Amino acid sequence: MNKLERSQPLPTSARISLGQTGPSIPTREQLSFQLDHALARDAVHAQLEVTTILRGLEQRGLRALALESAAGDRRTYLRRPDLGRMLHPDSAQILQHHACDLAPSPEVVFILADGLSALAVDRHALPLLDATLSLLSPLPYPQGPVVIVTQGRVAIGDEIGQRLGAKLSVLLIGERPGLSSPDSLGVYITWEPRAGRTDAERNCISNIRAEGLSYSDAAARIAYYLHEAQRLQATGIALKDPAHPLLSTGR
Amino acid sequence: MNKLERSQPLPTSARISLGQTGPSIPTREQLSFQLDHALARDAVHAQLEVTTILRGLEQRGLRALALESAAGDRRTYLRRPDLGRMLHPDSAQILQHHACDLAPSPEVVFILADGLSALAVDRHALPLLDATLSLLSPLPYPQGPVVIVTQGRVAIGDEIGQRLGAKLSVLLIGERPGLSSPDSLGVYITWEPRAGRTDAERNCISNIRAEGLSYSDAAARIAYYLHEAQRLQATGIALKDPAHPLLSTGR
Amino acid sequence: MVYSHTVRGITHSFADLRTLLAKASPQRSGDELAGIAASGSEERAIAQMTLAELPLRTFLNEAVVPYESDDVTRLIVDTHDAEAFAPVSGLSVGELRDWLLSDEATPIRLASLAPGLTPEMAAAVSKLMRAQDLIYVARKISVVTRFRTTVGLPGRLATRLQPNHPTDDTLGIAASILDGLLLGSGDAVIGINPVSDNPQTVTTLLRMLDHIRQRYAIPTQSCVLAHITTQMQAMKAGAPLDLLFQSIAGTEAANKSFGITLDLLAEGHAMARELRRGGIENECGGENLYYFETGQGSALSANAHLGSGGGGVDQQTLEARAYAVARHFQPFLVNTVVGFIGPEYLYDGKQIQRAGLEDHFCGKLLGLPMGCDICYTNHAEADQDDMDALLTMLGAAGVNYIMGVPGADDIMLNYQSTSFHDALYLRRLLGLRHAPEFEAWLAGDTYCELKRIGQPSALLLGGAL
Amino acid sequence: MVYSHTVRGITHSFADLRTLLAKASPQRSGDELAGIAASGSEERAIAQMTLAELPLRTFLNEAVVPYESDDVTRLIVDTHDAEAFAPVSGLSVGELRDWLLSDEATPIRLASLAPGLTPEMAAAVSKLMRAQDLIYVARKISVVTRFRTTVGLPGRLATRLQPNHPTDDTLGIAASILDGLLLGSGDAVIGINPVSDNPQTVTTLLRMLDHIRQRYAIPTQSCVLAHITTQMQAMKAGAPLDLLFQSIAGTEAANKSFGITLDLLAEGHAMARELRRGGIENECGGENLYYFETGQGSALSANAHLGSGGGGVDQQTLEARAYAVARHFQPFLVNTVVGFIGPEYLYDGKQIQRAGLEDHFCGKLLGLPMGCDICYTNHAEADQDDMDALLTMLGAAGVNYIMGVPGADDIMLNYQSTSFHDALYLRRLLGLRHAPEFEAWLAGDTYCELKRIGQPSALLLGGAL
Ligand code: B12
Ligand code: B12
Repeated sequence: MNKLERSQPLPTSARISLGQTGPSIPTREQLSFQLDHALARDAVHAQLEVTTILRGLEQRGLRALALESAAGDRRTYLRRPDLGRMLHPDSAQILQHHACDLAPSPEVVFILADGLSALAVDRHALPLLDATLSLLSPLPYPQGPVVIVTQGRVAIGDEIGQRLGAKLSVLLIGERPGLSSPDSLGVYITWEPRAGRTDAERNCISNIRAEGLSYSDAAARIAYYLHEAQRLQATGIALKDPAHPLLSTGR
Repeated sequence: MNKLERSQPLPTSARISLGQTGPSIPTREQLSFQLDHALARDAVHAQLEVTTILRGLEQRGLRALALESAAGDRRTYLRRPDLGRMLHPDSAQILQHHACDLAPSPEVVFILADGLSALAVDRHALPLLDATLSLLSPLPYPQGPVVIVTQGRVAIGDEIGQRLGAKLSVLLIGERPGLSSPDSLGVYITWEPRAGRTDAERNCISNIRAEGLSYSDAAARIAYYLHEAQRLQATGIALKDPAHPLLSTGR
Repeated sequence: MVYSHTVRGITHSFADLRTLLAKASPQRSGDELAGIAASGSEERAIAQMTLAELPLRTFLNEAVVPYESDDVTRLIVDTHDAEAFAPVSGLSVGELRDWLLSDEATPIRLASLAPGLTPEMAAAVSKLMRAQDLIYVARKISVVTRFRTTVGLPGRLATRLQPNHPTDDTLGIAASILDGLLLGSGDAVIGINPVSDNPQTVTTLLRMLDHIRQRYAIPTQSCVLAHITTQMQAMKAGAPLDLLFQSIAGTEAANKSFGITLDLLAEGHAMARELRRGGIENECGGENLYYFETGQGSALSANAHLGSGGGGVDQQTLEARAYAVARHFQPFLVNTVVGFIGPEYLYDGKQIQRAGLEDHFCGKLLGLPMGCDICYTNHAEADQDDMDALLTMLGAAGVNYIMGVPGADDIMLNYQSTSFHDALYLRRLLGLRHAPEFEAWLAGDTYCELKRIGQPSALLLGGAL
Repeated sequence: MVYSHTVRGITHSFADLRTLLAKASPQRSGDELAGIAASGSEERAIAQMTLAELPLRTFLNEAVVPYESDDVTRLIVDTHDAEAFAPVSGLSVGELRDWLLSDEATPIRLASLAPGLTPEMAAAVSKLMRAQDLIYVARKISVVTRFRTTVGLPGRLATRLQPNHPTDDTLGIAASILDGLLLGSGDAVIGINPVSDNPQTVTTLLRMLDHIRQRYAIPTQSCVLAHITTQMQAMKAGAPLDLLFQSIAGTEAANKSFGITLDLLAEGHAMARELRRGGIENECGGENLYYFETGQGSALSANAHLGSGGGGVDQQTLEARAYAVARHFQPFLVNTVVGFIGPEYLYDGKQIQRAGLEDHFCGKLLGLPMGCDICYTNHAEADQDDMDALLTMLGAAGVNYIMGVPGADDIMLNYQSTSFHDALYLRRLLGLRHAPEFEAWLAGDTYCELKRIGQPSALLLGGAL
């Protein structure tokens, strides 16, 4: 059996150095994989702690709104991404109502969507929001209410941004749970979020979690993108990730 | 390609002489197989024409009772054979009621159960019953009501026979639909039908349909079994099929 | 005994071996029907971890079906070969998986281990194995049996030609036999399921098969799959019986519901042996006489699946126990008719595939000449694509033989099996050859003659029918 | 044009080719989501019968996505090779299936047919084929491409080593690379998906891969799977890029949602060609430069699946159209990432398996060097057993390469692919060998040295990082 020596812990959670029995993965590793799979599958079905998040936002003095997509429940959500990309009529009305009260239209709207991992949002959304807002503070432009949306897909940010007349949306969403990472958060930034935007017209920051990108690195990238988007009046493939925070080599 | 010559139609509906393309079945045969599969799957879900059968029995001057198993619907029936083997409480009560009025207890009870092919019972149960009763006529012993039971399995005959106090049950049931035979009927004959009987304690006559066993042959076998069962006071492995009607060679 | 395991700080317990085995079993509708399945994939994974740590010796001390009340258990315990078991006696179930997959486990060592394993051990380790593990280990094992052909040699695939007919019509049957022979089917056995349960029918059909076999010098064996008692009556009446058939199951009660006992099986075996038929050049004649069929779910279907404490035993473990019955009689062929009964035991293509691989693996591991009837019914959620997947996997796993049914459609048993063509596909894809005796026959003159005759009726000419 | 067919006395009609193809497609959640699937298996079977009778020429006259509004259609129509098509020009779709399976269809004839077939023809015929047909025909076709290794030779299986990391940490990535190399992975490509979409990251990672490759004389090629525009910026900055990567789809609109056009792909190709890297002894360097990824459902997921009359096109046909984009650029590798997106397009293991076999078959038939990322996500109804089935079937079908991910768990992309071990299993089971150059390297001294080093950090030593 070829095995990596592990004199020092490696900066990776990859399943390396599993050993071999014949051509195969040894029983111990095989079974822990099976358990992780069971847990990851359950993670998909976790519910967002909306009230806790609302309370957290309130404590921070941020206006907030809790909405729902048209998907209704998890079963439907999984099979009908189209419904996860649009607001439930009731939610759309609430938002419309809210938008009328907003003058001027916000420059940026932050959106928290459960996506495929409510856990990711439960754990990382508020700390990341804190890190981001502290970088941006004082906010040089009006910010809309923080919108929480359940059973949401990435593109639901377009409808929300449009209804609020926002110039930019920053959507924090739970990425699909991995076998070893049930709580990975992604951020999607869209200039002039409007229904019909393609993914080529947004930028993405991914893998925000303990073993992934840190809050401060992620916040720095968000700030960079917001700045550049306003300069270029665009997001998407024309706009690349900042070079710094540079790649870490080791840690 | 090796192909059988078919100078005269063969006495088989088997899918022989399909031809070959490379190692495989030619497209035409492959697609008709697919269509037959779709139709056979639908056949499983057909509903028994209970009123038509009841009317037919009435016309013949036979007392009849329509009951239901505990399985309720087809979906449940397919997953819960245990429920298909027992009467629904309401049906059990009806039957119990009926049994009290019967004196003396019947020697034989005929039961028609949809089983896995309602179509088989719709098509063949009454003609087979006619053929059988005409062979047995005049009936030398009291006969119970003809019991129709939906969502029934073979062993439900044991509960029915027991509740009626019958000495013998003759259960006509739809066999699972085949790709080319959606309407095959089976007959199961049980001496002293009582809950807990095993299949080793019954006899079976199978494949009653146009391409299979004829009504008259099947009726002759039923009559033989009834006769022998009364002589031996048993059914099951001790009792073998009659040698005649002999094997057909050709037709 | 209670079995516990602590995962990430939480301790999980399973009341007894029977329960642990059931909860560790991959999902299947039959275990759900019996109310003994794991509640979900997390509980299943934890049960598997618990099972992995269980010493194999445990199985020698705790029976899943009581010794006192079940003759299959008695057979298993009383015939256990401690010497063969010795090399793995110190291992846990999980370590047995590791060992089986390792290069230590050579074909020879695997073969000599077989009598040392109980069916419950085989079932247990299979529950920890992925599909690829079941394929890979099975492939290492070859179980070779002989009658007129040699079946199970590495790189070979045989087929049972299954020419059933809804009225046992001899000409109809002959048509299917001819079709099959022309497509190279039949080296494992030509086996007819008779629709009528009658000794005379059995005798007539056996005579017909024997006539065809002799007339065209076909190196194969015949079988008529009536109840064993019917076949025994036919033997008494002088029927030329090659292989003796019976369906068997994993508990005494289930066998009883099939109308058989171990004694009856022994009696039938002795009778068939007396006939002294077959045998490769008569050297081994009489050693491999039985053709057994099994399939997950048959015990539960007869409400005969109960074990220790009156609770249900999972259907895969019971299936492996049926193999203990089989191996006692050194069968020529064992066939797991995997998707035959219906969705109440194996719900869909996925469950059928998994069960087929498990059965093939467990059977081989226990030393049996396993074939598989890769099949489904029209009330199950399965289709030809599912069968192709299982067919291809079992081919790669080295299955001894598969079925050959005209166009895959059994017009009497009402289910879909593998067609003559399916075997052609598998042979070409994986370079698998016929049983050697049959291969030689296919290249010879009588086969050419057969190809020329064209008419099924010619097969019957001169027969004493 | 309306297409009709009469079955058992009843005439069934389908509004146009697009509708007919969708209704004839095997069941899949994506087509149900799009509202274009057959209503049940009876309608599906009838659509298949109708499709079987359709002359192949029909596809040259009726576009499923309009020529005027879609550059993929224009590419297909404008580059169609009428001469190559000639041998089958008189056949119907059903007859094409018969021909493909027949012994007439030799590897050489199949290869020369490729440019004569449109993706829609390939998709159509695949819809009439069982899993075994898809396997058997694909197995007859070999598509060989070359960079530093030769991939796609019969009897060979290569792997992409995929050492992703959630922060692009070089040491973390090196650890996965070393693990993979020690298990014999990486002869198709060592390809990293970077988490950050930044030209400098891409450059750093490409330098690192190039360093390791040169230091240990590994005959392979590297790739960093950022957006093509990011890779192009990296090339401008002097990054040592071997293979150019891009995800592609089957409609102009879907490609637009990916931020690409055919022109951009051509531009990138020209840039990469300029680098004049790789090439077996420099003979064929520069011919096979692209690494493309595809997967059923990506067009629908971008709401870019609409065709003639504004109606939806089925996802399998659109997938085959992506192969038309791919073959225009003579890629080194094409990878269908079959279960990657999720259950809304391929619901469960069964649908993933079927799609994987279809994609591999259609790609090969169209002349592409197909690999498959045999994979699933945690929100789909699938597990390792399903992957083992697809793995075994694709191995038997002669897939050019599969993925190698540590323990099958991609810790950045969050899905399960095939592990390094899975390739070992498949190689042993089916006797498949590495790409010849890599095979030689595995037997040589530098590989021994690599085995000794033990520490991933050693891989990075001396690198310009
Ligand atoms: C499915 C099946 C089985 C299954 C039954 C399990 C189950 N849950 O269904 C299994 C594989 C266990 C089985 C076993 C046997 N079967 Co069976 N089986 C069938 C089959 C293919 C379909 C039956 C059906 O559709 N039933 C309708 C549904 C609605 O009934 P059910 O309540 O769900 O299921 C019950 C019946 O199927 C019954 N049953 C099944 N087989 C037999 C056989 C006999 C003799 C009896 C009395 C009852 C019986 O047992 C089930 C549970 O109670 C028929 C062929 C056909 N075309 O019908 C052969 C068939 C009925 N079986 C047959 C035989 C010979 C046997 C065996 C005796 C073979 C053997 N040598 O061991 C064994 C043992 C039977 C027993 N005594 O228990 C013969 C009967 C011939 C005859 N005239 O007596 C048939 C006609 C097939 C054949 N020609 O070979 N069988
Ligand atoms: C699934 C997925 C895809 C799917 C999306 C289809 C779908 N319906 O989900 C497919 C295969 C089509 C895809 C394609 C690409 N992807 Co992608 N994808 C992912 C993945 C694995 C999961 C995303 C997720 O969980 N979303 C959450 C759910 C709830 O969102 P959703 O609304 O259901 O799905 C939307 C998002 O997934 C979004 N999306 C997916 N990928 C990308 C990439 C970019 C740049 C953007 C803006 C949006 C986007 O598109 C979906 C439909 O709107 C992530 C990795 C990760 N850990 O998150 C990479 C990831 C987001 N993709 C990535 C890349 C690079 C791409 C490509 C640009 C690759 C290429 N060179 O072509 C293409 C094109 C993307 C585009 N512009 O459309 C990178 C982004 C890197 C970055 N920082 O910009 C990631 C992080 C993976 C990686 N490191 O390589 N992807």
